[in-house]
Amino acid sequence: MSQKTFGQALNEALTIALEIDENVCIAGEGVGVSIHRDPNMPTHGLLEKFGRRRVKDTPVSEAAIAGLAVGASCMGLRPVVEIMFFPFITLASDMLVNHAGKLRYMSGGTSSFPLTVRVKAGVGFGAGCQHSHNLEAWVAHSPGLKIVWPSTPADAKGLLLSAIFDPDPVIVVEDLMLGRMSGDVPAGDIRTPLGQARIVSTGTDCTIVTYGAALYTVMEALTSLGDRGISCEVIDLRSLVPLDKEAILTSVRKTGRLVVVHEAIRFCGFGAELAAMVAEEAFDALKGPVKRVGAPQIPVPVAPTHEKMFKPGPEDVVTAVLGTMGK
Amino acid sequence: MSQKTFGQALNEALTIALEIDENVCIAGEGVGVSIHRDPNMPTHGLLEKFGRRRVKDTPVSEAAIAGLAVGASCMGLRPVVEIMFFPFITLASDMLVNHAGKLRYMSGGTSSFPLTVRVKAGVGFGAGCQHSHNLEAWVAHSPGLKIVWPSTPADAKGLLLSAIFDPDPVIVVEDLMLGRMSGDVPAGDIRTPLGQARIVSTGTDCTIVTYGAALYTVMEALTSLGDRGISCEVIDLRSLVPLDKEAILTSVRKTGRLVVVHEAIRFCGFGAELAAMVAEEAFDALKGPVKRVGAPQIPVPVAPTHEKMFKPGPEDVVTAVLGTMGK
Amino acid sequence: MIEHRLDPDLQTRLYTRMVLTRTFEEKIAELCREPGRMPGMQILANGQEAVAAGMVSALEPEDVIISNHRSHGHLLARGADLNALMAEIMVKGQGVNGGKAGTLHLSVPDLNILMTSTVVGAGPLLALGAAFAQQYKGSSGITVVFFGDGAAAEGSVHEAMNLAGVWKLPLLFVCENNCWAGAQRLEEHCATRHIFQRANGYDIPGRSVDGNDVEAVYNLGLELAAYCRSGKGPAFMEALTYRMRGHGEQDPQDYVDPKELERWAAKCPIRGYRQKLLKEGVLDDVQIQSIHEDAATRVEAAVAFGDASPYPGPETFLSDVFVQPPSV
Amino acid sequence: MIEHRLDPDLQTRLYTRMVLTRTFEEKIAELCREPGRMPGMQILANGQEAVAAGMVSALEPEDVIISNHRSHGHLLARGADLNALMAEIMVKGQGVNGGKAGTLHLSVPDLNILMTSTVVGAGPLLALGAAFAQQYKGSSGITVVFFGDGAAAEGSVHEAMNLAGVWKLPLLFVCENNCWAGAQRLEEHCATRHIFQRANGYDIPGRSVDGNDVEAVYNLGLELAAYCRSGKGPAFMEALTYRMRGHGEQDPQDYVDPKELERWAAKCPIRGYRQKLLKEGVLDDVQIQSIHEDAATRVEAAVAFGDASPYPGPETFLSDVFVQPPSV
Ligand SMILES: Cc1ncc(C[n+]2csc(CCOP(=O)(O)OP(=O)(O)O)c2C)c(N)n1
Ligand SMILES: Cc1ncc(C[n+]2csc(CCOP(=O)(O)OP(=O)(O)O)c2C)c(N)n1
Ligand SMILES: [Mg+2]
Ligand SMILES: [Mg+2]
Repeated sequence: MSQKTFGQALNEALTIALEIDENVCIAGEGVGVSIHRDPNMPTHGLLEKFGRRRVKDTPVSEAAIAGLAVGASCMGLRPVVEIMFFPFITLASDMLVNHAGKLRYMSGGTSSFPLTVRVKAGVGFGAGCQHSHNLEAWVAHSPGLKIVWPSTPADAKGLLLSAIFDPDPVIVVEDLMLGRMSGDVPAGDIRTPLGQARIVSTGTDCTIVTYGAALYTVMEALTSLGDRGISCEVIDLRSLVPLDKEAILTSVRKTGRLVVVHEAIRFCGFGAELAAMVAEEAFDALKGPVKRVGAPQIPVPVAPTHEKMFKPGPEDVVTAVLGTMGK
Repeated sequence: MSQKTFGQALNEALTIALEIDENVCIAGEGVGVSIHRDPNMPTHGLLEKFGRRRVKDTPVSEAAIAGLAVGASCMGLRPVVEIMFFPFITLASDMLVNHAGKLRYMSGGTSSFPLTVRVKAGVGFGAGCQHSHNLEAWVAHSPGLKIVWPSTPADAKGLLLSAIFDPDPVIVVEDLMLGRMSGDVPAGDIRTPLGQARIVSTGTDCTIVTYGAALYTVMEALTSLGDRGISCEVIDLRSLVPLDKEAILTSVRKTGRLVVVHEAIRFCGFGAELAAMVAEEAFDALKGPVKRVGAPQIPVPVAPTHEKMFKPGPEDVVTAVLGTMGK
Repeated sequence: MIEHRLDPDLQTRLYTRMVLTRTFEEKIAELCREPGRMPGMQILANGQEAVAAGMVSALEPEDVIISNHRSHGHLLARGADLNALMAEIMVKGQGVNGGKAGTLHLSVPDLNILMTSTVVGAGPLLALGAAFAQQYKGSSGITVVFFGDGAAAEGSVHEAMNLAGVWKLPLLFVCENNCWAGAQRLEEHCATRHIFQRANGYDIPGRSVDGNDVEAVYNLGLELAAYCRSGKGPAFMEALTYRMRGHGEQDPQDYVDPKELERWAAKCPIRGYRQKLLKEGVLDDVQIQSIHEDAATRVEAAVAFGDASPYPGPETFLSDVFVQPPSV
Repeated sequence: MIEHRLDPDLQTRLYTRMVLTRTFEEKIAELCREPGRMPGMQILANGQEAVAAGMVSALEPEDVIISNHRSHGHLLARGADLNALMAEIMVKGQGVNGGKAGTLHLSVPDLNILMTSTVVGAGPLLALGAAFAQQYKGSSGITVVFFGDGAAAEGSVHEAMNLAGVWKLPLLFVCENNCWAGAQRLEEHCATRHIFQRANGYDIPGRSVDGNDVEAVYNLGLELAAYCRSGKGPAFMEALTYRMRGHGEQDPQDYVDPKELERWAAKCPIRGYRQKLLKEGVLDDVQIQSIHEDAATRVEAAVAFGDASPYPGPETFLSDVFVQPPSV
């Protein structure tokens, strides 16, 4: 166990995967030679260590990068490709949604696609809406694709390793706003199972479900909620598909309340699924309205003032929790 | 007022738009010369009537078709372009999501994009998941885009005309399974306002919100529900963005129950937003769980047997309504 | 191009494959005319048999094929099981993909017919990955991808050519230029008359061939496959041919000049080759007749097999989405 | 190419525009070194000033420009207001787009700088629509789109060339080949050394030019713009130049051979042109100095203007998504 940043943890996962399985290869724009010589880059040093055969810099061709992964995985490789920023996933979406996610079903189960797509997400680095647009809800609505979103360096490593060795296509979201955060990371080939949420803190009055950087916004809110004598159970999903429904339902059946928090746009966001699922399957347990905290239905703005308004803050979480209590 | 099919109604809308505004032009694969010489095709006869300058057959290039619309609309035209089937919208999604939907915001309001995208949706014509994949939830989660989904020939005409003359980008979904259905269509330049739902039938026990072909599945279920003495209020959304929240909330406040029905995959589908919204904003009025009827999280299958299982049927609606009543 | 005389056995095989494809597809066309008989959209390649038979016959077993919506000929030339193929086209449970692919998405991984996509232009991207895997593994196989003149307008084809060109992948692009993309003729959707020349812009040798001459396709296919196999990188073949039956079986082709159809009917790849083989004495009338009869018998049997197979049942409805379905 | 002697006023203008761009961008680079001073990613075009100044100066006011992430030179050559431009780059409320574009998405529709996208390769598709609108309206304007050598790998560029080629749109593609796409050198991301030759595959004349020679760019720009304007269809210019400061201001360029940088520094488009103009007697040292001083003064004023402008306030946060916001 040692302290690592998010980037270092991801780097460790990639290194281990490349070491233990000859079928693992890495491709993407700048995954080998990068404009950032930064040990916090998940792909830092991989080219030097594993060479040009296994670490492939690509042209600026997102559709080709995704196609490469689909075709190569169907031939038995375990490609790990990078789509630089979440909004660029649009350019790869035919390959991912109509091919990676569907071809196995249509093959009648004879083909499989053990590929991993790493993609950077997050709001708050001032590049605006063509670089920032959290689209996890799109992926989750696409059958045949799995998606995980780690919020700690340990899970970053564990989920990425699980994704790479999963027999199905998995999208691994890397939250840019967590890149330099550090935490304890166990050594070796550790795997965080897909589909298992993590209870970050236990509580009795309200369940808060979140993932990614939003977890830390929630944690900030806990103090102020605690001051008011409100005890919250915080669930970090880690994996959106497959979804750990049981963890959520069990908690809500206990607390009777649910707040969902993410940085994506609220309207039709992933939180809508969580809220709807609970309103359907744990209705009887609910003591108050289900509240969703997320961004307004506008593009991610560029100005620091606007970015701050766009991103849910701890006060929004507090308001939502109070809202579930009719306060 | 005369009886028209869906296709004829859409054709009438396109004809009127081309007649009254020189800035309206049509583009897409086969919108001029088509492999179907069928008066039920929305674009039937337009090339003959308006000529090659205004009715443009394009190469098989979805990104270019969408880019054409974005660029031309920014120059003051009102392009109406067609993306043949919903799954192909992936190929146009960078242009639609990252450009049509965002460039106005980033211009600080100096640019606008009065474009319309027509896209065919629907499940049940046996072509499988690369031709059938209802992605309205994707569009709804993309800021700056509006989306409508008519369920009657009159609304098909009225919504398409409103979309074409709306100053913003609008996606108009044409439900393939309704193509040959006919109904009364008023003559002339009629406009169905965006953002106004239609109460199809009033009732007291449960609100059913739906859109597109699913409306008819709901209507089929009404008889059987009526036989059981259950009175349902059916709302046809017509417009998903902007959403007529008030119509839904008012109805649920009256009936105390909500069932959402669509043909898209349930998980992270548009119905999740509706259910979540009601669980948040009309919680106190709810007498039972909110139920969602939709497809399972798998690709649209090809076999007739499987297609039938995939598509929600009247019995699913009945079960859901009973479910809201704890039955 | 190598213009050597082909072995008579091979010539017979080429002819037989074309006849089988034609017979198979004419049967499908016939079934389509029975209302409600064939589900989905049926898209046939009548007139293009020489491209499929010629190109696929030039491949080695380890070579991978990626196909598109007009795939029957590619599959049949590769030796796919007729019964299971017809059953799949009828979307039956005993089809090659258990009734989950239908006519548009047929794949037979055992024969290295790896994937078929009906998203126009997707094939070349899928092929990129397959060819990359071959290169990565040091396999002697190459990947061949079939796509249309219409597909050549998709950005995907360009991305595939560029990346294959940079990485020198063993990828053979085969563009079946059948003069039409849906109801749009070549001049309306393509800014060049010579699609193969675009390959030069990616440091890829581009060649064109008479796609109705099965031996010409075979010879060029052999040559270009050898080029790819030798590690020199990708190659590009444009096969000039014609789509005789319209885009799909619902297409009345009323936008096509009947004279154009007549002109191409006169260039029928099967009749032309038959005359050549008769003239060269490779086959005689009796042998020809038996090839046609054989094909008819096998196709009839396949239809009977398909008819006898039930539609897939509820047990496979939810399966095969994931290898490892969510445990939670 | 027309090789006539340019008018001295024009020569002065070309020089002045390059100097203004260089001064403006060096100031931004300087501000970037003050921690926390410049929000977002700053991407500069030092070394590429001749392409922007030469090409944009060859345009008419009705011509439309579509730009990319390396846009400052295009905007300045077009005469965008320095103060409002700098304020926008600082993401301030008095910026050209009210602080909602930032440095990466600048647009000034009043000057027909219609749109700027930072999605690599998007520009050519947007340009397709603009050029179509010009053709549709019978305007005499043309559309010019700037994109990089890296962008040339995106499928979008191919789709744009094909459609522009089929419809003969008045669209001038300008590929600024600055030898790099991020940290990937041309050979690593592009399967050809001569991107302009791809244009032939779309029936589009493709030409290459020394992108560090402002007069050469101007002359070829004029010639190709005239071609597009005449209704003959699209044209393609590849301008060979070099990105002197790395991909963005956070890029230490440690992957670049310092000798390569030196070689290109010696080809500085501004110094080279200054020597020419001095030699030709178009400008003397005093005039040169005053041009540089003027630029410095204007840039300082712009920074002061930007500094004085507040960040956009809450009132514009939700606005401008729709022209007609939902009434419900
Ligand atoms: C991305 C996409 N766009 C549109 C279609 C609809 N479509 C199916 S086949 C076809 C024409 C393709 O023409 P071509 O590539 O020449 O192949 P051909 O049908 O002539 O064999 C079109 C437009 C599709 N399947 N996929
Ligand atoms: C679709 C997309 N992919 C990746 C990026 C990240 N990116 C920004 S600029 C750039 C390199 C572009 O190279 P080139 O087109 O040559 O332009 P240059 O930066 O050299 O001016 C990349 C990869 C992006 N902005 N958009
Ligand atoms: Mg074709
Ligand atoms: Mg470059």
